[in-house]
Amino acid sequence: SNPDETSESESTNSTVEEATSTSEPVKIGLVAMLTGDNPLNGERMQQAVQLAIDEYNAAGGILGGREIELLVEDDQTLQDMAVTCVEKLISEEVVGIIGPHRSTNALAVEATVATAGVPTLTGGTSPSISELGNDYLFRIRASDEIFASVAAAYAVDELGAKKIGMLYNSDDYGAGAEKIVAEYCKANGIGYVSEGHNTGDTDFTAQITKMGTEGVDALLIWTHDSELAIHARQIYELGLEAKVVSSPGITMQQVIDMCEPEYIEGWQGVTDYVFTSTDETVQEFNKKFSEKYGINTELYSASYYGAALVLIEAIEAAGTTDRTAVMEALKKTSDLSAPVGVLECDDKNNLVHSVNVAEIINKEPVFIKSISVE
Amino acid sequence: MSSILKASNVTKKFKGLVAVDDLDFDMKDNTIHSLIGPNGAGKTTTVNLITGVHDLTSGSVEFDGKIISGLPTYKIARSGIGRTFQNIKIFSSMTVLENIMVGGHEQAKLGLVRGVFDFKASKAEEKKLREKAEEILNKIGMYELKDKLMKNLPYGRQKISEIGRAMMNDPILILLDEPAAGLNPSERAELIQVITKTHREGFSYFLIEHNMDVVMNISDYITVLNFGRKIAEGTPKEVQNNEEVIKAYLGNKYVTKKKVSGEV
Amino acid sequence: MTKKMKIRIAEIIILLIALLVVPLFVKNNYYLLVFNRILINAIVVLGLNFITGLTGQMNLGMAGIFALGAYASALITRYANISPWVGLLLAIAVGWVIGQCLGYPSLRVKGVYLSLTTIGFAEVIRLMFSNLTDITGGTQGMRNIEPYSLFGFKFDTQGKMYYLFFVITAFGFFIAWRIVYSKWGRVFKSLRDNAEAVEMSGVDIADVKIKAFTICAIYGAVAGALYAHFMGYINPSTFTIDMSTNFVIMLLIGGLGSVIGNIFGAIIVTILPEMLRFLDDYYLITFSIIVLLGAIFFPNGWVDAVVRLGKKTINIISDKRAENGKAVSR
Amino acid sequence: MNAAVLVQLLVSGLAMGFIYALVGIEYTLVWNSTGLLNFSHDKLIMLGAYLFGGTFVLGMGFSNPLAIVLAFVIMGLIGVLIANGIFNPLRTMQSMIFAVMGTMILGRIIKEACRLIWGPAPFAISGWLSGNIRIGKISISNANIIICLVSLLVVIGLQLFLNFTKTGKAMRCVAQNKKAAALMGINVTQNICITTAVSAIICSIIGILIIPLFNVSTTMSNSIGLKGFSAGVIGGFGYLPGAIIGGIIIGIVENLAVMVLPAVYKDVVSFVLLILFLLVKPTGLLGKRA
Amino acid sequence: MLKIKGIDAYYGNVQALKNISLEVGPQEIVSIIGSNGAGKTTLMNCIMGILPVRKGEILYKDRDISSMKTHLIMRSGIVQIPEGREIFPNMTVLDNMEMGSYSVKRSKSEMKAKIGEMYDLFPRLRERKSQKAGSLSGGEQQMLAIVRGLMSDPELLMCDEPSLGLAPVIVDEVFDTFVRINKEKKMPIIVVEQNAYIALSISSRCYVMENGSIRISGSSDELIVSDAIIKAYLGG
Ligand SMILES: Nc1ncnc2c1ncn2[C@@H]1O[C@H](COP(=O)(O)OP(=O)(O)OP(=O)(O)O)[C@@H](O)[C@H]1O
Ligand SMILES: Nc1ncnc2c1ncn2[C@@H]1O[C@H](COP(=O)(O)OP(=O)(O)OP(=O)(O)O)[C@@H](O)[C@H]1O
Ligand SMILES: [Mg+2]
Ligand SMILES: [Mg+2]
Repeated sequence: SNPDETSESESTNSTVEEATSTSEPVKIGLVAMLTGDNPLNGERMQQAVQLAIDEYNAAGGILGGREIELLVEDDQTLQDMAVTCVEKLISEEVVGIIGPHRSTNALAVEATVATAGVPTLTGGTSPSISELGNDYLFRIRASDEIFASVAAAYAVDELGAKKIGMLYNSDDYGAGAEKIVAEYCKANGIGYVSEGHNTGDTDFTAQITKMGTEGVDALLIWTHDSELAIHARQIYELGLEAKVVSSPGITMQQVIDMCEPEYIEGWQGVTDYVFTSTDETVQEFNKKFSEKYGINTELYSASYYGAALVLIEAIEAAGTTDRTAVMEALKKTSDLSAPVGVLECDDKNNLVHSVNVAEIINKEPVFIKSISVE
Repeated sequence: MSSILKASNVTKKFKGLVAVDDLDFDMKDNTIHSLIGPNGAGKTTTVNLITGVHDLTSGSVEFDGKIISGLPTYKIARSGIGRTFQNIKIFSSMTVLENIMVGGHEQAKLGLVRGVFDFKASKAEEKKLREKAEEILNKIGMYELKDKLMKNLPYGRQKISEIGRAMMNDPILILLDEPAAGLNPSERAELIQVITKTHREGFSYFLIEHNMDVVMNISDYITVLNFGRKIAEGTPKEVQNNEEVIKAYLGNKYVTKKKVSGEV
Repeated sequence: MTKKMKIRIAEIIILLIALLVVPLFVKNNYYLLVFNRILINAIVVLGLNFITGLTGQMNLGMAGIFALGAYASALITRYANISPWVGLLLAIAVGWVIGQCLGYPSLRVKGVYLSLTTIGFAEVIRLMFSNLTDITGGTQGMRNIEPYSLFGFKFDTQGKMYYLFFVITAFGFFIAWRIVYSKWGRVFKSLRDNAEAVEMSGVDIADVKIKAFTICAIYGAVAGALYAHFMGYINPSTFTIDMSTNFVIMLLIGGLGSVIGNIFGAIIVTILPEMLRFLDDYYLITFSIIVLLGAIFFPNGWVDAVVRLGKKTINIISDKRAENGKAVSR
Repeated sequence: MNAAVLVQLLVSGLAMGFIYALVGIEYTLVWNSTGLLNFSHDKLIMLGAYLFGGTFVLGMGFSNPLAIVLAFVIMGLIGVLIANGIFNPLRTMQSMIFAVMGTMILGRIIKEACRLIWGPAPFAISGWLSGNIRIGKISISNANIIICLVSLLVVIGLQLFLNFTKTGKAMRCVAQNKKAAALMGINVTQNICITTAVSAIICSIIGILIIPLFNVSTTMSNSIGLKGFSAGVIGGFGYLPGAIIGGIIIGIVENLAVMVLPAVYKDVVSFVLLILFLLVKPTGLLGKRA
Repeated sequence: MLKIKGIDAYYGNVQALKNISLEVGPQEIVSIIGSNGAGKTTLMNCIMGILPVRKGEILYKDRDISSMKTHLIMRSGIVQIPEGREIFPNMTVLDNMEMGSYSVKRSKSEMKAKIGEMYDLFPRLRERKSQKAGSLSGGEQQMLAIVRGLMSDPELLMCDEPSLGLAPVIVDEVFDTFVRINKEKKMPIIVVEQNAYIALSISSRCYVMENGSIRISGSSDELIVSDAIIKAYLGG
């Protein structure tokens, strides 16, 4: 009704059209934590996404020969920074955004991406993300719900646990998993105790000792890299005898490297991704990645490589850089093979539906099996 | 004459050390009363006891007919006592005028909220405060320095400014702790003028000073301390002829000097 | 003096008008978002100025106050299902309470001890919010915090919020200005130099210190409340020591005690890292180095440094002119 | 909970306590001799660990003793740099806020620099002080035992140094009145350099000792920085042995608190303890602050 | 001994000393008087290198010390007893005194003897030897400052208002001591004093400062009877 508004939307439309007709690069944004407390994860994200984009560009680009350009912004793992980065990328007219990683950051940017209508692919694993009903927010890792219930089921069914002890980080990542495991144990009549810790804690004696006195026979640990490594040492030193199933971190080189072999021998980890999997896609990806960067792949690189693949394929499928069209194409994703498994978008915008279990044998994560959940 | 400041059996102990020992004195209204004595005799401690900086070990202090010992410093100040400090205490990063005006903070009654929103009242109040401060600066001969930063003033000026700050709070009694230290003879004369003039206008002074020119010239009455105890009191004439005071405090040279100049 | 004041006031009015029309020209949400963050930060710094700038006590717990404001407003809007404006009032009340509570330790502990107390306070607040999961949603944070609305008009875009925050910040600026340049500001400042002398002037320093802390906390809590409704999502992990430190950096860069400086400090510290983003990996370290050098070389704040530089050049120019004039007359 | 658990908690608390103590000692040293607080101190600890582990052991393959010595040398030099570049210019400014903020910003710079130099990946040094001792059901790691010994040595050494050597006494003078110290013939600038260098070296000692416990990462010392500071305050700031008492108290109280409170409130307990101490007894347990 | 040639010094942009020249011979007591803010303390600070000199030179034993560091100037033998005491408040009286001899090496017994000598000068300090210096009375602090300055056996002593806050009888003693030390140890002394009468009576020569420059200088015997001086500085 407002003449100003119409002319405005027209003008934006025309710029988009213009862009299509010329062979300007297609812009994709990445929000990663390059500084702050978790810079390693951010670096892996960036490396993987860049790798995917380089491959497409080397193969002649997309949408009939257009280059893909990656715009990277650092969110320091802070929520307001994540929002700032997303707004910045939106204003730079990216077609889609990869990241931000943490669930909290994904939740923080959720409203912004919905209003702006820009497809966003996050690796935040909190179950609440799929409850948002946000059409534009996609998830390229399995939900914690899946991870945690697989871990609990694995401990009970395969390891024969009678009483499960859970050590979890009190942030949304660990606390979310804790809730699921607690429900699982209650539903299945399994004994259960849990103790939390905060990010940055360095001494878990009290929690571990408590697990010992409670007599748990399987231990679930849900926390971030450095806390996980310290847990491994202290569990070993305190002589707690229990089977351990851990959050994905334990399958990652950087965590394994921080432990002496005996600390984690025989630990199991549930993860999106194990680079020792015999799966062809995984092997190929690991080869490409380690050739370029000289390191093995882990879940951040694998997940976000997958994210880049889906987004680029969706743009290609949509045949345009129009964000809504890309969003719709993303929703139609199916049967796309990526290192983290076969990607298929469900009605809650989840793309990944399987998790792997790996066992650490002599500091090497050995792929045991892949479990699919519908 | 009624008494304005009265100390009865005032004692102060620092751990083992008795700094003020059973001190009694009675300062009359509208006088200049001096407290002298050797270094470490307990003079500054006495002033700190009067103003509530230290708690009394025993005894009591009475001001204007009311017991003030035990009250917090700010209440004592509000009851009408101002003071200066031996080791100057100034607001070094503020201007001279601001320094003086802080002294009048309590006199300006406007609260925070009204101060923000009532433009007229706050402006009027500020103006009143400023004018009063300027008037006082005039009195102590520092008007020209009013916009200078306090820390850039020489020591002597900083000392005198403290008297001005004390006056802002409309005290009846001002306690001066060695005001003349660091002043040269002509400046000292100025100081004496400031004190005597304001004394005539109604301020009473309780004075600690090592400079006998100042003390003997302007005091109405003198109390002498040594090792925390009162060893003598009386008019300047009486005190400077007291054998014990001469021995403990004034020294023989003082007597000879006085003799030479024929004042005794 | 009065003439100077008039020029100042004129300057401020021009600045206000310029800032008011910003959204008419800036259509970029990113810029508006950064402006909004500046406005919120500015409110915090205006408050912090009373404690750290004027009375000279190091408050490193601003993030805790900010968090309390944010959560108070978000929680009451959520659970009592009432307008965020009531949340804002609650934040003011909360600020008042914190001020009274934090003011008390400031009577007993000074200097670095106080900064430590305030850090401890902020950490305790943060950990409480993270772990009181049932009420605050814990580390999941609180989502869908309603935006402000007025007579049915919703402040739900960056542009609209800009106006709202602008008005509130301007009001906050006005109050801060009035207080700082009144007898209260003067007595706050004098406390920094020598508390005993202030007390001897009949001032109840306990009362004054608590007043300063209360003003500071109210500003902090109000800013926190605005932040909650601005972001729509809050999470305890935002309110860290790093955040408190940032506020103090803003204060330093603006210049301790200067109200206009507060605003510029907030502007510089919020915008500078954004402007340095082109340096990629090096942007944060560059920013920190710039700030450190600033603290060493412009101890009175950048605003003061610029003003001085300006005056110097004007002086040089006018000197030159005078010389030229002389030369001509000769 | 049985007795063995209690003893285990006490022992681990004691072990953590000594780490806090060592950190507190270092804070106290700088405070005593420069009148400044070094808030970049946790980052210096991290830097020490990176230099030792990242550069000298893993990067250059030196033997551990050589690596330690080299780390000390470099950290000492960095200390001198900090003294000249930051402490000396900032200490004379109108407010101590500048010095505090200066060191805080310095901490950020060090953190970023470490990330840029050594990369974002955390790492461990295999075999370095690892292993633990078990006595019955009680376990304590070797690193912790060494930390206890070292902190005692450091306290005794510093105490002797400060009270019985001229340089040590000069440090105290410099902290109290720099102008007068210069008038006594004390080289103030040099003195501050020495202090900062010594404190940087102590930081690297801490960093090197905690590697087996926390590994090397940019966040390795985040929690111990503040707790160490609290240890200093609780024990009585300015009094070195106090830091040990304070550290032990925090370590034990926060571990025992887990018996009655959820473990996530561990940090809350230590900060509440700190605030209570500041309010009730600001001089600390053993302090005699003027 | 000490020769100052035309020095200028500034606080920021404000010139505090203007072309000051001054001389102190061996074994001489020189006094400097002048009103508040004349620049006396500033001059002392310039000699000690606390405030940088912009122009001119300061020769001590024919060596230019105008750009030397404070502690080196002190070690070359010049000791300043600073205005406002500047003691170390948190150290004991004894520690303060020991710090006074930081720059000289002494054996334990020599140190003890020296400290004993100083206690004899001010017996009050002996009574207070293990008290924190910060809690001393003003005059006691002044005594401590004087004693601390004497501890290092200076070759040239500069006292900035040594009589500040001292009781009359002590003031007399202090100046007697200065005269005695000057005679016994042949130590030149510069005294800055507000108490112009005493200053003039113990010194051989005197400089009168005003607004950052030296206005009058001459022998003390002459100045003490000069009308201008009596009027301005002796309260005549
Ligand atoms: N806080 C304290 N602790 C211990 N002793 C103290 C304290 N304050 C003062 N004293 C001692 O009490 C005595 C009296 O001190 P006071 O300052 O009252 O002396 P005074 O008469 O003012 O001397 P002066 O003329 O030198 O200023 C001194 O010997 C001093 O050392
Ligand atoms: N730190 C400073 N910054 C700026 N100006 C200063 C500073 N210190 C002193 N001044 C100014 O320098 C001038 C000389 O001061 P100085 O202290 O040398 O005087 P003085 O003769 O020692 O006086 P007094 O007898 O009071 O000690 C004074 O006008 C004073 O205002
Ligand atoms: Mg006294
Ligand atoms: Mg002087």
